[in-house]
Amino acid sequence: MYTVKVYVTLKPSVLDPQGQAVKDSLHYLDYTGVEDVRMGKYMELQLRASDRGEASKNVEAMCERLLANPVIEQYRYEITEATS
Amino acid sequence: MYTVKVYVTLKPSVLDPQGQAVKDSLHYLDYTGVEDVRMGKYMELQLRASDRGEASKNVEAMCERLLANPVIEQYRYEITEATS
Amino acid sequence: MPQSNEPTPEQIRDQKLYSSMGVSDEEFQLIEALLGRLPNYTEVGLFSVMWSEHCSYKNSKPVLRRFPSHGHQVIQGPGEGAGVVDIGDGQAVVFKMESHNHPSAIEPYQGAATGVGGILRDVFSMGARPIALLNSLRFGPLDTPRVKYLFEEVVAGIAGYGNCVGVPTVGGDVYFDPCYTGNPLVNAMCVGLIDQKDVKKGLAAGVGNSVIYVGASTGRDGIHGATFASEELSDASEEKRPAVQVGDPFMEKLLLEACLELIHCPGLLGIQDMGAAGLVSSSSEMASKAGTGIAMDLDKVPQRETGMTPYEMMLSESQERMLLVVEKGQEDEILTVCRQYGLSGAVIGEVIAEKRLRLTHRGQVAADVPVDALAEEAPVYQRPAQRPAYLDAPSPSWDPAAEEPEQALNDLLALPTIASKEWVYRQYDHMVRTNTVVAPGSDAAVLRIRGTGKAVAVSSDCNSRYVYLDPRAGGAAAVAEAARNVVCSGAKPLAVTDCLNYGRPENPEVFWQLQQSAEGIRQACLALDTPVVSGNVSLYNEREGTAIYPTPVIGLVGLVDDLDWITTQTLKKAGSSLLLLGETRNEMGGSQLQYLRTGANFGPAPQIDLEREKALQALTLSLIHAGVVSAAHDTSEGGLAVAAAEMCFSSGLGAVLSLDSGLAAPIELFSESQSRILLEVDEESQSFVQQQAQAAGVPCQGIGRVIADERFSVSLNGETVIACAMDELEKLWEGAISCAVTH
Amino acid sequence: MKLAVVVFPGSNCDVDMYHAAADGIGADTSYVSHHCTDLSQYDGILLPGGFSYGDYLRCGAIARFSPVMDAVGEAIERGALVLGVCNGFQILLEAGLLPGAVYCNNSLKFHCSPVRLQVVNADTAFSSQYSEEESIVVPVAHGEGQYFCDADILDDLKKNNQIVFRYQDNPNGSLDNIAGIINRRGNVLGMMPHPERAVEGILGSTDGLPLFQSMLQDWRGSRHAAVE
Ligand SMILES: Nc1ncnc2c1ncn2[C@@H]1O[C@H](COP(=O)(O)OP(=O)(O)O)[C@@H](O)[C@H]1O
Ligand SMILES: [Mg+2]
Repeated sequence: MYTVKVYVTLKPSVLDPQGQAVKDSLHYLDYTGVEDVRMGKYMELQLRASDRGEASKNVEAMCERLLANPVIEQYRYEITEATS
Repeated sequence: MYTVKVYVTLKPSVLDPQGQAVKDSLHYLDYTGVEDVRMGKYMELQLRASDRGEASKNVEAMCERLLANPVIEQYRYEITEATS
Repeated sequence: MPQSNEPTPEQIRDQKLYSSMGVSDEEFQLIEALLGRLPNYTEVGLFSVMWSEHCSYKNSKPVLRRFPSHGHQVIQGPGEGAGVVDIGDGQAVVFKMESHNHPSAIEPYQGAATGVGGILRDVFSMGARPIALLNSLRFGPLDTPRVKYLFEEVVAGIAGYGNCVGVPTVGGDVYFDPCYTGNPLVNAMCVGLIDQKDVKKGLAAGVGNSVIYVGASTGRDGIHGATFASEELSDASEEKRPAVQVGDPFMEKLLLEACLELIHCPGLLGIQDMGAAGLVSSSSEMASKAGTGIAMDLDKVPQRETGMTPYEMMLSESQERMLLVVEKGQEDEILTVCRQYGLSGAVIGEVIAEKRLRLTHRGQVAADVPVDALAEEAPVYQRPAQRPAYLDAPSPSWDPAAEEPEQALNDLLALPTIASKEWVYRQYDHMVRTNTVVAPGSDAAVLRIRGTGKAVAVSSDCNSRYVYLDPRAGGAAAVAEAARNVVCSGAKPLAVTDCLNYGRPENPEVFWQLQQSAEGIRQACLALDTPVVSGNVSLYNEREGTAIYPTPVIGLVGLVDDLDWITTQTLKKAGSSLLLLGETRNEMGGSQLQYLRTGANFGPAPQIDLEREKALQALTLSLIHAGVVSAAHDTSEGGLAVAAAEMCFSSGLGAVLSLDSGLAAPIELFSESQSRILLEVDEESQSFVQQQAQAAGVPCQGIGRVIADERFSVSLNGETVIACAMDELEKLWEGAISCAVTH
Repeated sequence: MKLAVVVFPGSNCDVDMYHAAADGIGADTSYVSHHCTDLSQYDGILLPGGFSYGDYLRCGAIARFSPVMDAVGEAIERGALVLGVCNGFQILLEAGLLPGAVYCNNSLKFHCSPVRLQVVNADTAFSSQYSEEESIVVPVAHGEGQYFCDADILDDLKKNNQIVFRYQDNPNGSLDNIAGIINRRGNVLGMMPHPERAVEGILGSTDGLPLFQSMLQDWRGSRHAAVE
């Protein structure tokens, strides 16, 4: 069993109204040291796979097909063997 | 300058309809090895702070006050010094 | 003058770099002639978007010119952001429809969302408060994951944007047909309300006045969106993906409220949204219309990204931006209003006497071109037209008379095109602002106008199977159906907006479809006194060389003068009579049953006699005004039986129909003959209605009555052909779409 | 009765709330900006629906830091009635003025339609004009209305009769079918359904009107008590 952490973020030039709103709000709360906020998605998967290679192949495919929208998003992931 | 990565996830006791829907879709796409999916938010902040201690104090406060809702969510974060 | 890494004017010419921007050799020569020199990279960019079909209508202009656009009710016809139509008492409605097909095919959520954003800005930039949104959608059959994904995301995108801005989405239409599998259609319509004295135009008047930019800052998103919308889709479209913009409905809401306050500032002289082709089109069109020029300093343009070139800034289609022209000295007042709404604004230029668009960047001239050349002098093409060969192809054989009526009714009700669209409109906030008197689900949506005793009714329609088989009849039918829907809700049709969705105009058969269907629309608009006051053209709707069916979507707005006249399609009372106005003929070509059973669309489309249509609508309206109609519903896809069943749904009632006809039962029940309306009237009023119909020359027959039992039965010439339980029919009809999308 | 409708950036049911209060019960109603810091002249505060700050991050999370929210807190302290509907409810939850949280509907879709509610507690300042167990029809319109709280809070809510409305046909997966709750003191009500959309027959239902009438009634009663 593998634990997979997937991070999906907007491509750099894509508008991020959420991040902007959060930044404005943090400034309003006096956290003026915040220079930028980008919002993304975080997913934690429990994945059965015969080995790390297979796990990684599958995760890659899932990201391409479903978890990230390649038009506006990019993704990265980490795989760790679950201690069970 | 520090790069802060904040992960906000639903508490384990809270039902995660989004994670469930993603899991169902993955199964439908034949990734049947996926046993569980939990969805969360991922935020990347660029933060000016005099040192890591101050950065961490600020991030903690921002999470408590704004970035996560303690009734349903939990958070964790990582701080790295930005190479600029 | 050129940016360091941009090609030189000579390179652009010699390597024909302009062609990748969609500019033809002849067009490039024309640009060179208009300028009297070679254009630089930025300038070619300006021309390429302004001369795209999306902005210049270079292929469709000759067709559009023929639409009737005048009338006693018309205050502003085509040419401004949206059409303006008089509704009395010094008020007017402002409306327009626009396509966002190509962006939605690439990124359905954001494509659809920004489509809604754009049409809203078209309306509130005129100074009108948006009161309703509609959406007209076309997808392939819901049997592949890709189509389901597109459908779900488009609906979510429309919901996400409209709900957040707080404008109710009250109507629309959805059709599923294989011709849209690779090229879905997403057309959005907005209706606004305004006091006539407040109508604002996009004019850059008065030399020396300031040009002010308001709203979101400019990024590299959507560069070349207008050109992109004027090309056909292919897998290479994927490479143009950065062209997709992301919308910020929250910003739009702020911009909307700010603009509606700004229009009352005397210093505001002109306002236009930055839609397709962004800053180029808004600035050059405002100047061209006013007979002036504009000089802008691009360093002052609020920018979201660093290192943007003039080319990128001018062509960016970042959303939620407006361009204002403000009287010199009044800038602070205007900027203060913007700030109150949390918006940033900047003075980026001024109106100049010379009719030129002059751009400077980092102290250098980045572009200097005549505004009229950009906005007015795009070449206009008279494309060859040719009657399509498919019209003469042999038809599959099919005997509709052999169909089993009860099974056919069950199957038709479960067809996604006919089935309830509640799965769609439940995701739309259709009640916000508490004016929606008739919510989605009836023939037209009705919105009361607060503070008056009046209401407006709106509908959007187009059956493209008819248009494919007979563009002229199909075009006319689209107008007639929209008007009929509005009439059934108790309103008098006022005027039309349209969105003309077709394939490549260079294909003579496609151009013929465009020409012929536009002629049908023209005739129907003339007959029904509903001028075309605004619209939009979307060409190049093709995938791998196959064009969509010609789809001229019609949006129609009508006026209800007395709230008591508002009528819905749902049956009201057991014991009342059901009457059919109009005549049923053997017209199965293009019908839903035909497609359901053969998988093909062939034969003659239903014909339409516009004089009969007009008489039918006038009669229906006068009967509603006389107070004798408790429910009215036009027959459309699926014919008489489907329409009658729809009247029963959610009424808690049933119906017993008994018909006499020389037609075979399946034809009588499922033919899609035009110009028919079903009425529910009190038994006592039946003879009055029949007299009125006779006087009006409209065929009228009693076809049954409403019963308290939730049953639906039909007999023809004394023989029972359908006997169903209402709840079973309703279950099929209600669940079909949600069943199809959930795997 | 003087009522304030608070307008946050992105509020969009403010007009509806205004008309329900001004036309529905004839209250002296004003719009108040989120910048406002003094609400002392109002007998009741109405927090309308919409998408304050775009509902970015979480619904109501940013709005709750608006300057006006301190004044709302003060109004609650002095016993004024506060009604939060939809986004207004979300803001009250985020501000901790009511217990629990709402998040995405279990359908993951925005849901707009009339729903049937049961009046669970007809003995509050917001529900006295209903009868106990009465079934009413009021529209919902939200994408994130699934109510959640932990077991202790739920016990408390039940024990103290703080659940005022329940869904009869739960549209969003809310815990225990909770549609609206009130604070312990009884002067703050939050609910996802929109009573302000159900105050005119022409719009399909008048079942929301008694809620506003209850507020009026309560105000009359308290004024009467004050005079005595
Ligand atoms: N995309 C949509 N958005 C909102 N409402 C829709 C949409 N599609 C259909 N509807 C509504 O569903 C009802 C039935 O639509 P339709 O079958 O097109 O009716 P008709 O055949 O009478 O024109 C109408 O009230 C219509 O406004
Ligand atoms: Mg109809």
